[in-house]
Amino acid sequence: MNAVADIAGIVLGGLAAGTVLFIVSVGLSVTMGLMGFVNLAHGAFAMFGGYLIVLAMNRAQYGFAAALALGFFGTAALSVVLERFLYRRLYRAGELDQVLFTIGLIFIFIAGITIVIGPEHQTLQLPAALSGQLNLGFIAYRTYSIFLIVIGFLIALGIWLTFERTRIGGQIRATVDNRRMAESLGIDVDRLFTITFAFGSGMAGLGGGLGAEFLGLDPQYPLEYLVYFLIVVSVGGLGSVIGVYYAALILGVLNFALTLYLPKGGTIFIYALTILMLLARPRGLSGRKEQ
Amino acid sequence: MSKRMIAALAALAVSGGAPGAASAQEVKIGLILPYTGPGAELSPNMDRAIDLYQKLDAAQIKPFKLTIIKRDSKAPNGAAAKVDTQELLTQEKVDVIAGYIYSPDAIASAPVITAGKRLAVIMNAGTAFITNLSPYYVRTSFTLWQSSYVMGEQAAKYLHAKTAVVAYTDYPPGKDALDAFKYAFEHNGGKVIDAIPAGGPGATPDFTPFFQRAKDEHPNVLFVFVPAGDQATAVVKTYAALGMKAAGIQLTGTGDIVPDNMLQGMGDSAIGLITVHHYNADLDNPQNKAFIAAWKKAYGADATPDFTSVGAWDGIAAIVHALHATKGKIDDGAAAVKSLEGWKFASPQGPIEIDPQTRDIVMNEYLDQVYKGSDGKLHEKVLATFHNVKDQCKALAIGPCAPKK
Amino acid sequence: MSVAVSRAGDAAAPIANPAARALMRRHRLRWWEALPWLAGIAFYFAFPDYLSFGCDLIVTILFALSLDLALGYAGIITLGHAAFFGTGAYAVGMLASYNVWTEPITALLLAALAAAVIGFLSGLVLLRTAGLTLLMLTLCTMALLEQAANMGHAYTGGFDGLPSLPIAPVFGVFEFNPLYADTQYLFALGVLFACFVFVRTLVYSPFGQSLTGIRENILRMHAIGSPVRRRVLVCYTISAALAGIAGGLWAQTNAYVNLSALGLDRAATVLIVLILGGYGRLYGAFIGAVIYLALEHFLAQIYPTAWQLGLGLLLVLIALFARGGILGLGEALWRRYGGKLSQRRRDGPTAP
Amino acid sequence: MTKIRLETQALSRRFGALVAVQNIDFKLAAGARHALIGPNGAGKTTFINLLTGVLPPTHGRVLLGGRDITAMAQAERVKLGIARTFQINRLFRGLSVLENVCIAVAERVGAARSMFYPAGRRTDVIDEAMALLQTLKLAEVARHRVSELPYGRQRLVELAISIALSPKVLLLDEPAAGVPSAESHIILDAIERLPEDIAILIIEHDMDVVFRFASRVTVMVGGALFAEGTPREIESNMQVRDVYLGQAPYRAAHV
Repeated sequence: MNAVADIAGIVLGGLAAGTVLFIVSVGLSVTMGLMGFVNLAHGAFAMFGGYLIVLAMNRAQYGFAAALALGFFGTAALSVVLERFLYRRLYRAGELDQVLFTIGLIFIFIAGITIVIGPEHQTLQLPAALSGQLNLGFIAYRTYSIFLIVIGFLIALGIWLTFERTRIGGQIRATVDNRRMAESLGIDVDRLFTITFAFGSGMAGLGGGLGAEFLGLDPQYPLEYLVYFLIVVSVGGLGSVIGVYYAALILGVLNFALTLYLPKGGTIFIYALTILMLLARPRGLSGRKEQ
Repeated sequence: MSKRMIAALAALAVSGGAPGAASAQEVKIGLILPYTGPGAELSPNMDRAIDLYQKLDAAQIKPFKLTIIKRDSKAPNGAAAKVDTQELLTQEKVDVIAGYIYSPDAIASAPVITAGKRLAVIMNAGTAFITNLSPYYVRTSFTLWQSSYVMGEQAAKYLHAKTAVVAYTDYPPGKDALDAFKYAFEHNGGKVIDAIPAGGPGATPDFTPFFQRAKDEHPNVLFVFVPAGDQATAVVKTYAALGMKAAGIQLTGTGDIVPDNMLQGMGDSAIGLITVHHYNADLDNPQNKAFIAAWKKAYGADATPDFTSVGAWDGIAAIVHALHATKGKIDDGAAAVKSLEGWKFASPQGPIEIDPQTRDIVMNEYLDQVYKGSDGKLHEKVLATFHNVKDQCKALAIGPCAPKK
Repeated sequence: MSVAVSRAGDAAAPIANPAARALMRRHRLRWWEALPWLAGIAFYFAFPDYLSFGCDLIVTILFALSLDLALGYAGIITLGHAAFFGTGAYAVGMLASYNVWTEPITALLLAALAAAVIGFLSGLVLLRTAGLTLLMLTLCTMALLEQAANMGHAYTGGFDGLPSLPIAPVFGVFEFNPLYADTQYLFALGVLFACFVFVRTLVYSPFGQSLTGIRENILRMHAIGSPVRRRVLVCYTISAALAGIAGGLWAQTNAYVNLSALGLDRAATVLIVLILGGYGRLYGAFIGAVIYLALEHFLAQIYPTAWQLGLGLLLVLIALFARGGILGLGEALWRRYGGKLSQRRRDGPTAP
Repeated sequence: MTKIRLETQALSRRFGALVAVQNIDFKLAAGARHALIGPNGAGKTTFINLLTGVLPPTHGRVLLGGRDITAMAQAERVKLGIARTFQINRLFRGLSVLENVCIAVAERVGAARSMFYPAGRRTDVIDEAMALLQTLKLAEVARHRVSELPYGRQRLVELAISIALSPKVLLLDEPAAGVPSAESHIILDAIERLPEDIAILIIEHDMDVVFRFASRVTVMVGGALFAEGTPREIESNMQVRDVYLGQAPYRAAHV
């Protein structure tokens, strides 16, 4: 096997794995950075979106794109309801109360999905155009991985432009930096949070569907992958979109390479890498201030 | 002191209820399955099999009446299963214990079963040495050594493979599968060139790096074991997406990578896979035909039983046999176990027998291939049948199955 | 020497002040503190069929108590406390499984020692951080240990664990009973009592007071010259040792040990138990463990497939309506309804 | 009388490109009542942080009673007698006033290490804390949670904690900041009644307070020492007026 193809395989595989984590986690980073809200139930939104997408395709014969849109907006809508009626009450509470609340929410989601849909695993049926392999010239690679990498890049770019170029993005950045200051400048932080929370949850829902090909989808989803989402957010830095993007991609590629060459190490690498990165940069790659 | 009193009370209660009651004698079966947690998706298929048996073979059960008391073994770590076992025995005073999907559940409960002196039928847990842990354990499911050993043998003999890469979930069944495959394959002239631990039994890992590594090593076959469930689909999809078939690598495994109830969801990627297992829903025997027909009638045309269902079906059949053999005194665990030693049964999976020495199941293994039928659905056809396969781990006294010094 | 005293010419009798009196009396035993132990003994006689569950309950209380020391008193938010529970469990389990050491009491001390070593070493590195970073570092450290235990399956039994551990009789006399778990229960209750007395003493000591100070305002503790880092490390090590005892006790009462001793499930559950009961309150561990485990256990018997819904609702409701967990809710209610009267009586007319 | 308690030599601190404190030579005499003034961002708080060991200096030395303490940790400096208050309250908000002070006293007398007997038995600690509260007229709220007190009283607790350390050098960072003027006098009264042998350095914006309290004033601007003298000298110094006293609107908003 030639070296170029080897390296390309590693990079593409790692980027695809990292992209999935990025799409699901980016919302968590922003909401935690913005309000300091420890939303462990973020994965539950991803699961909810994933179920919407997969069920829409399998049972209601939606197309892939339409199902993705449904997943995004459906999850965002649900999150707005929960945010207005429940999350809102806990903004000023301690982080441990938030932990209790969001873990309880995870249980409710797990039980709800198990009761309504059933405990079994759901399978995503990719459209024919996205399955199989794509020839890139120097290497033929899994089409869906390349599709994911491109989508992830577009999303990261889109969010970054929103943050840097728009009014609302500026407000978000100001609030992440210093909430009290932002409030005194007349920014409606509550409204801002509802919007970002909805958007972040919608992204999670989208990620739940897009990532189902790799992560699978069953009622245990919010607990199974919680650690990975938290790792990406903490290594990336709270409230930093670009940080989370880099963290997801770096961890994805490094973990992929190490697993490929040293499979006996199992999951050790991801944890060891996280510990090393956090000891070196306790506030994350491009972390703004904590809390 | 209080211990003795309780034991006496328990004995009184049991003996008082047992013999020659005029109406149907009630037999309490404590059923321990994970109804929540990672194993939750496996339980319904076993529950359904147990319900179906009682409906279909009601005549067999008479004059007894089975009362099933269900308990949730929760996360697959043995903790809840052990407490469940203890309370079913002491509080509910059940006559028989059944269930156990995950091996740690059966392992943790072993001392309780031994002390409780009741028959316990393992309906799924597959770690080979479990039956050594308590003289009251009887297993109607399988061990990984049974299927993987045959697969290793046939990879060399039937597929004429010279080299193999093994990818396995990094927990005891996975290691059993690896050991069995490797032992049989290498004793038949093959060579396992790499063994890749591919993640744990919980979260589905990204199989791409593992399969990428396997692909780069160009083996004749890739042998995979993952727990039946969410991971199976990811295995088959990743195999297809990486173009490994085109690269001349045959995917093989135990039947766990093509569970019957998930087969249709895998799509065309699954076509051509070769596996060894003791059951598939397409098996051509009268018991299975009746079983499938009844299943689809009861649970819908799209519903399919799988090997876990058959393990539960056979387990209940074993309990009913022990009931008759002991004339209702199934709560005498030693007698119940004795009555099952050498027991033969025509199961939907073909003829089975309980090995009198090990109390483990002896059964047929089938070399299967997935194909697309004329109905547009995926099916499995049997390429070869291997009769009366014993658990090779105990037969060869290897590793953890070797008698402890 | 003391500025204040030298100037306090008019300090007639500071002891007479109710605040001082309250502080001096705070560590004294109150009548209701006997209740948990009476309940524990009553449980033994009333529910002989549930003693296995009772053992799990006691182990969880002890584990939550150890976490309370770190989280509730020193303010160390960790999601990796099962690392120490698991260390203790594996210490006891491996010693017993290979027939090296089966005497239960000394084995627990060894478990405490092993866990303390891991706690001290990891604390030395990790406790410099705070917040989400600390949370993730403790979690990842635990995951590393878990993976190490999995990779060393030849010795640890991996996922399946080490089965049927031989445990010697307590005091050489009382055999563990695998079916009714009565000996185990009393043994566990005794261990819990000893550990509780230790923790209670610690919490009301000047050391415990300074830990509270660290939780309340770490910068201020630095500014009054407290060796904060050392104190937190000492506390973390003690907490780890107690968690190790809880883990060892778990291995002994269950006669097996497996990977679940080290997992995120266990670490998260104990955190929830403690928050639910009320952290930093000593008895929060008791209340939380009893409510959580009893609900989980009995709800699961009635609704094997749907009990998580009930548990989830409870957690959400407590989080929404009871700051400081169930004990916090109790305190708030007491202050509102029951407490006014008795407080007025104690304080006399000076209280505004 | 002219004995020097605290001294800095060429003390500097940078944050990246920003020089927050620049080459400061400063002396605080025993029993001094010294005010440190300067516009916002002049580096006053950073200077205090360097004196107490919160931050290490990038250059220069700190001497306490002639002894070089530059390399010492904050805790060791406290043991040698440097105490401070913060510009923003740093209190144990969930604890009672008495406990707040007790924790400080226990730390000073070395009781805080003890694990195996109840804090309530250290009546010496409680007595001392209680006596201190009486001198500061906080005894009647000793039982109250700090978070329940009005802000002015909270500032007083902040002061009480630092006094409980029986310091030789006391650094007060805007002790009356944020306190309504109706209440600020209780704090100033308390400061005035402190033992005479303590050397006090007070950061203050309110010139009335400075005049009432300080016998010497140092002006800091842009991280460097700008002027030093008696309050009267400083007041009549035209340059000081330009750079600092000219910022009247800021003062008004702040005080």
